[in-house]
Amino acid sequence: MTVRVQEAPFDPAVELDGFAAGRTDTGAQVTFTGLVRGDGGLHHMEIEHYPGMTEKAIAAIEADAVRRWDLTASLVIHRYGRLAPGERIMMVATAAPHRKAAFEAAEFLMDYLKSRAPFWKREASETGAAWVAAKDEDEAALDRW
Amino acid sequence: MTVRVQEAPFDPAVELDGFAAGRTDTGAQVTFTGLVRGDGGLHHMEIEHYPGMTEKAIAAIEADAVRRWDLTASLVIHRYGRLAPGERIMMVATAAPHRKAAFEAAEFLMDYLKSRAPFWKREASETGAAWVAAKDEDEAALDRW
Amino acid sequence: MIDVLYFAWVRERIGLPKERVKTGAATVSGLVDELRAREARYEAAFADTSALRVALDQELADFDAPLEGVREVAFFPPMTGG
Amino acid sequence: MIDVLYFAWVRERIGLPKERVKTGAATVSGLVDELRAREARYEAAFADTSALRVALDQELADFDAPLEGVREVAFFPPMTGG
Repeated sequence: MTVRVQEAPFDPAVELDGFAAGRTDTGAQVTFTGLVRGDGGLHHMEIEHYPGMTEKAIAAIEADAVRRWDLTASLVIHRYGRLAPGERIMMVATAAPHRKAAFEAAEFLMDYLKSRAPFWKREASETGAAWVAAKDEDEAALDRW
Repeated sequence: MTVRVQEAPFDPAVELDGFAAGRTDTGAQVTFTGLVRGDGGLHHMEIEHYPGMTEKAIAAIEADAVRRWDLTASLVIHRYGRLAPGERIMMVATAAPHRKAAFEAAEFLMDYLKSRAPFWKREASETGAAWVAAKDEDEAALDRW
Repeated sequence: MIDVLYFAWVRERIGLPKERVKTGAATVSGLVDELRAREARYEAAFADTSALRVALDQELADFDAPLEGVREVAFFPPMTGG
Repeated sequence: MIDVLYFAWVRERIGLPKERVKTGAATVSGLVDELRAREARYEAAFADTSALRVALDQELADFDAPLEGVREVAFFPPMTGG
């Protein structure tokens, strides 16, 4: 279980290099990477977070995933600060003996990170900047777990 | 859309390097990697396939995924031949504007590759070798699509 | 005395990220009422608490949660991470 | 003449990966009956066709599919890829 909250970019290839490496009890690895889309003339995005709480909230979500599924490894990295279109915002990775657990745990982590980790996105375009509103569908996504 | 069927190992980091790169319409990337587990004293695995049909079957599955979901990129790599515990068997990657499509398409690809692409696994241990039997649950997994 | 933190548009409306507040409120709602009574910018930030979330000592909580023993209260909009 | 391919344990039981077969069968099932009548190793491979899959010209098909115009028939167990 690894949690990192950072301003700097990250490289999924480097992060995955040692992920669940040298183990022979892992049959499945799933990764999710979230990127900044350039929709609607987005110039850049700023992500604010709550230092201290952020790490604790993500660790609690990850611990919940480990309780629910048979995982051999998990990883969450989330950036804050200023990000341009095309940049990576965050990634999660899960490893498990079987694919179902790896997929479900990765989706669970994503759904909870969206709505329960203290990050707030602000989108800036030529015409101004606005805080991204939470989506009902993101809150509803938690109901399936 | 990329399909590769090969005996040689592959490096997911290299494969992902140019995957959906330089695009700003992609908000989500999902990867799945399948590895050889060392369960029950497995010494190695051999994967047989049906050259010619394999590529066509995977391309058809991938085309079906592209019809069903709004994807900006997809990739399937599957190995054949002899593989040791810990080695990567295959990977799929999907890219989409939103996470739901990327996750669902990756799971769809996996479910169909399991049961509809002409690969057969044979497991060898100290005590002998045996063909892996198809699981009812893998066939049942297709019902949700 | 309690540390009160504001994030995202709550921070922008109130105009500061953090302040020390002397409060006799028993619950989060009581603290919100005290803050709202202060100035228009607080009233603007707390106009609709259904659009807000609160954390007590860095754990998500409800607005009727007691404040006793709490050292840090944070107010912010629904999260939009991921 | 038709190319008939065998994979996995079907290949092992029959003892070869591919052969050219002269057949008058109208359907896959008819071809299976002809092969089964040949020798014990074919009978062993085709004992339970519910445990087998068939592809015609590299597309999955049913056992009652017609053989007319087909150049390549492949028999194999359910796939176990991924």
